[in-house]
Amino acid sequence: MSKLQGNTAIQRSEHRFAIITALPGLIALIVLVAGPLLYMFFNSLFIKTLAAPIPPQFNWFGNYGKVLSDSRFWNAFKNTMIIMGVGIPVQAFLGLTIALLLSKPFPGSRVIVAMFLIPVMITPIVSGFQWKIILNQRFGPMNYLLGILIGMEPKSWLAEPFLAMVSILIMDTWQWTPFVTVVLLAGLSAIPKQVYEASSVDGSTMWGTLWRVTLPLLKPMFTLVVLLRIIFIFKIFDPVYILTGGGPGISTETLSLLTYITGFKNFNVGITSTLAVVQLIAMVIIAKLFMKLVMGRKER
Amino acid sequence: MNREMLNRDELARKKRIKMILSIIRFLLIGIFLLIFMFPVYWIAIGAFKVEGEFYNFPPVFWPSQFSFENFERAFTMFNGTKGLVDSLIVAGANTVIVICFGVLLAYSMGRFKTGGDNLSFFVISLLFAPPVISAIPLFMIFRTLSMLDTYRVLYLSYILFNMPFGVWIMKGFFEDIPPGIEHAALLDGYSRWQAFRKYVLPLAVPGIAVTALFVFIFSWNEFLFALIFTRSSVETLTITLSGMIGGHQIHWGELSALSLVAILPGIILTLFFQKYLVRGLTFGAVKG
Amino acid sequence: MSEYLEIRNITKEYTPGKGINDVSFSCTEGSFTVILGPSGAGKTTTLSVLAGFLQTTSGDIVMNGHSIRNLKTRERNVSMAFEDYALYPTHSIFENIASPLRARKMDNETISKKVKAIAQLVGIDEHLEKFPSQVSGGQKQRTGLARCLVRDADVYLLDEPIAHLDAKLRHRMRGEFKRIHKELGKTMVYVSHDYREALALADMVIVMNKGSIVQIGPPEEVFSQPKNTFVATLLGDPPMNLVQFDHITVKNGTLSLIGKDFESSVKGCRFPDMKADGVSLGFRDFTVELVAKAGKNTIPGSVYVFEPIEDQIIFTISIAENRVRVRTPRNIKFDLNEEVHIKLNPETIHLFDNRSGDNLEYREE
Amino acid sequence: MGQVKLDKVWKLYGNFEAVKGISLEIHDGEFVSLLGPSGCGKTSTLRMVAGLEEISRGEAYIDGVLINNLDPGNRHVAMAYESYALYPHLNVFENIAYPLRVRKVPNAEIKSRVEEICDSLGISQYLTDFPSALSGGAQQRTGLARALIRPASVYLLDEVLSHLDATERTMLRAEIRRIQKLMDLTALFVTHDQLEALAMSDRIIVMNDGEIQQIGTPEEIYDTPANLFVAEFVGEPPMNIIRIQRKTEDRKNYLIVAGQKLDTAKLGLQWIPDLDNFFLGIRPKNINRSNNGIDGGISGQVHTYEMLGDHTLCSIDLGNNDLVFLIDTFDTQLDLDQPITISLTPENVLFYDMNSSELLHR
Repeated sequence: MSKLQGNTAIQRSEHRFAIITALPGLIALIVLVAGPLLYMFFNSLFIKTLAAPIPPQFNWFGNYGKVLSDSRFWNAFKNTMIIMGVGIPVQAFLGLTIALLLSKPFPGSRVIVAMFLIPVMITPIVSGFQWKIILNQRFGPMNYLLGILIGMEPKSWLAEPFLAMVSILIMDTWQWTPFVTVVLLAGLSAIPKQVYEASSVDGSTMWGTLWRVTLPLLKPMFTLVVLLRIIFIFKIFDPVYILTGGGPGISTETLSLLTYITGFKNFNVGITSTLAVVQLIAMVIIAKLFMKLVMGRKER
Repeated sequence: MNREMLNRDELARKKRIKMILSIIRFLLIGIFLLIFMFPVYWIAIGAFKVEGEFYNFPPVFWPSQFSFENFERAFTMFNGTKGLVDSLIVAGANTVIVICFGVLLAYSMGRFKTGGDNLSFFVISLLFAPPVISAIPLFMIFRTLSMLDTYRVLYLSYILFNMPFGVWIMKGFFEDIPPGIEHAALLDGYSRWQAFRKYVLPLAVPGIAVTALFVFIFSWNEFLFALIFTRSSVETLTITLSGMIGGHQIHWGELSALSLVAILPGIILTLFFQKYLVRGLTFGAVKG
Repeated sequence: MSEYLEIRNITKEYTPGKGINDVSFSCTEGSFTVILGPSGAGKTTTLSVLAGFLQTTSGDIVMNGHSIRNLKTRERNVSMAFEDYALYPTHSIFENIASPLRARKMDNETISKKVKAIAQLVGIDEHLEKFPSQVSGGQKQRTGLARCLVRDADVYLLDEPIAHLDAKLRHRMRGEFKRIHKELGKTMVYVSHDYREALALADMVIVMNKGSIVQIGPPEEVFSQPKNTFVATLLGDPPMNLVQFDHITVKNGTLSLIGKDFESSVKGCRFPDMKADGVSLGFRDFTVELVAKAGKNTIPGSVYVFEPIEDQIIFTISIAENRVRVRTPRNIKFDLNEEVHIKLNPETIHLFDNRSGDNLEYREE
Repeated sequence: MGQVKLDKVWKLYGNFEAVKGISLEIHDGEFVSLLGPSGCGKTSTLRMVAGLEEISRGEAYIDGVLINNLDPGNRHVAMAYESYALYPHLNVFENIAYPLRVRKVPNAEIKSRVEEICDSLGISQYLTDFPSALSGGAQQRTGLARALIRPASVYLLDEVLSHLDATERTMLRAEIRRIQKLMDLTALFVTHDQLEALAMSDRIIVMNDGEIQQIGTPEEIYDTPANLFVAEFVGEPPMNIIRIQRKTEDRKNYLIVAGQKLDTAKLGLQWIPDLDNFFLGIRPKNINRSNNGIDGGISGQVHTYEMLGDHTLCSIDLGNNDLVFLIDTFDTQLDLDQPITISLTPENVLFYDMNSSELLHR
């Protein structure tokens, strides 16, 4: 900021240039993005519905109390946390294993890494749909393959609450482990080769080097990838909507899904807005962490 | 001489261990690759199966014959053509808007620190917010403006997540360009604007192009807003797809065929722009 | 010759460690001025202020009698070569050099003629069709130099223009600079951290440290009459030796030195009579001799290490806590930790105050 | 004990021959430098000794033990690196302690040994700092301390001074040499800087293109370079190499230098090669500015000159852009393009063969 606070004519003209170039984009952002968010916060203070023509009624922070005491909110919160708590560690472990396997380049390794990455950019609803086929109880290959490999009885993956959650975790792990892998690969390639050489001349074994050198040096990348995964899981909607639709019952309903259902199935504007504000606050906190992480790294 | 023999033996043993380790390594890579590629393979293979093969158990892992009738039917009977065209229109228009408005803002933020950390924080917060939270206010605003079920409603609402993304990523690209370039241009006798047009923008073109590709694919893949804001006169590919799964009978073959079409842009980005993919997905935190 | 470029009391408050404070100097028309200092001295900031990338907090810049402080960069008619070249990667070497001429809307023929002439002068004429990414670091540096010199500017600013070249090329370019400057006869301000460049090229050397000017003078003067220990150790390789003493006295040209464990005296000094505490004796490695026995004008020490270099030997000698370096012919032999004596030349020694670092006999003219 | 022996050692990268069958020996307590330009094979050689590169062909011994197949950790070598290679996540103490921790040395002993080595290298005040907070010099001292903390047969130093600034470089150069001499260590030092090699070594091995050009003491390398490569690589500014044509008229030998005919006897040369064409090599320090008019002088004009404090470096154009450098302590100002006459110190003149570029002996 201090660079812009000018007093000479030149500085004023620089300042003007910076503002003029920023303006079109800034206006678009504020009108289309910030405006609705403010409107949303405003709505969260009212009892308001689209289902019936009842005039909105000001309710202070009553909606917030209602949301925070609603068991369905806590159920969605719990489900979101389960996906994070189980999915992220599993993905971190698998991602690290694959990253270590791929860390030493070999002919064609770039292509292999690119193929691994395909799940990340797949249209989300398609990934929901493809797992719906694969996990199909009657003719899906999952039951077939598990049957011949470990002799498991056919399961109705999407009809039982526990298995439905497992299904979502499988899907999420499939889609995002490769992402963890490439981020960690980037971290691994940033570790100077000479540090490994120093460790081997110093007499350390392969495992010793992994524990004493590689993993500690990957820590910032782990932090980053976990943070990003938390953000993505907060956002997750399309594949869950397609795969389980939150069911059976509400056993796999996530926060995003709950917000959608409250808004566009039940048309409860006040409560939906409240749910949205709560999630926005969580995101702002995470964004702050991300900024700290990214900015902190730049300084080093 | 004896010592040399010993050494030979040891060398051979070492070579053997090394070979076994590398076999295990490639075996594991192969297994993981198989697992992670399988769902994509299943979609691809499904697109070419004939109707009956879907309901076989054990499942058909390699169809007896490759048929294109699923594609044909998806495009003629299941609205696939409209889905494709509408997705192209919406994603294309949104990309143009986001890049045009975003480039200058990104340059201003990247070079002059316009808005400082506060604006950066604002942008990144918007980037992280789940889109579903803006759905209700946007829906109410668009309804009041009678914009529901138009092309406009989609390519405008996609600005919500694509603009913060585009600005953030392009800001990073501009920061990578050394300020000396502009200083040199100013000394040469050009104005700020000329320096930007003549020397900075051409340098940023690759970054902007990749950002545009990202923005396009995010629009292309979008489902939630399309589900809420449009009904019948506009129907993007993701809506067409979800429509096929929603009815009484699921048309697996046609669904697979159209899905294959839907995931193509993403696969192309992945295979050809791997370096930028990591940068994009980590919001610039990892510079690939 | 009049003062062509005058910098008056410039202060630039900036991120910590990068600003400059009350900097004033002037350059005559056609002169070659070298700003010398370590990294973080404020050299590049000074150039940026002259070029107009940075605005001064206070002070004025006068060129040819007019203040240019409130002119934008492109209105100042200064030209600059950058340390990191700052070439336009999207344009050919030719277009890079032509850029200042294109901005002035010159016709193609004139541009082509001028670019070729300057390219030949700096020795880049064989690579004009290539792009910056296709040429070596030395060639990039020459391109940046050509772009700087191609147009008729009032002042040329050169920011470490040969810093990234290898030793041999740097040596050659130093010589070339002298010829280029003679040929063009323009006012140039040259920034460097290498004292050799300053001694070899400058009409006037400006030594900077931590954002302030330390000493201004012709190269020989800055080398042989350093204002303080900073200047004394910045110039020369190895830098000037400093030996700390608790007390000194000078009486009738006899300097008495009292250290922790020893005393010495030097006769025939040019210093006025004085008494002082906490003083360092300064001398350059090539002005002294190493002898086995104590004698006239010697101070005792022991051999810390010795290194043969070319046809000489550099001895590092411990004198109490101090280490000094002495250059001797190859036939002088002493062993590690052996006791030796340094024979001083009373004509070429300096005295510095330990606390301020100031040269005790330096007087501002 | 500390002996290294390489016997016809090769390093091949595919078809590229990085090191071409070199043989050398390093004796106990000796400081040996591998000197050469980048890509000459010196670093590959060092890395083969360390075990970081496989030896493609030939045999390497440390203390008489064949090391070709040993892991780096089992070779009794310690190493310091050009870019320090410190562990970024460990502080200075833990960096230095690392080789001991790997060997499961008890904590108390680690502490005392780290403190001792840090004392002698002057980094005691940094023990709790992380590498990124240190200056280049302090980082390299840490790297050296990590190498010196454990006994090794040979200490390998890979360009350890090249990333430091001038002051730190000269300081550390002297300290490494002192520690090596006092502790009687065997060291193999890789450098591209001829000055470092001259200053620190007992012996220097000059390499180029994967082959050894010359092995000798610093004096031998500097005074009598075995070929043109060594002559031009060692010494700053490098040795002047002048193309000479010999003519015999009236039983007197004449040398034609840049079109000037010079009388051998008047030049003071005792011997000249019995060839028609050859190169003459002379160090800039051994060229003098002679008073005008003296016979045997070579005339030219000042191309450039630089006063560098204690000496002036001057390049003289003998015509046709043939430049020679000379170093002197001129008091008088010179002008560009001023005519000048120079003479050579006869006893320092060397001759080189035009085809083989080898030194010609009497």
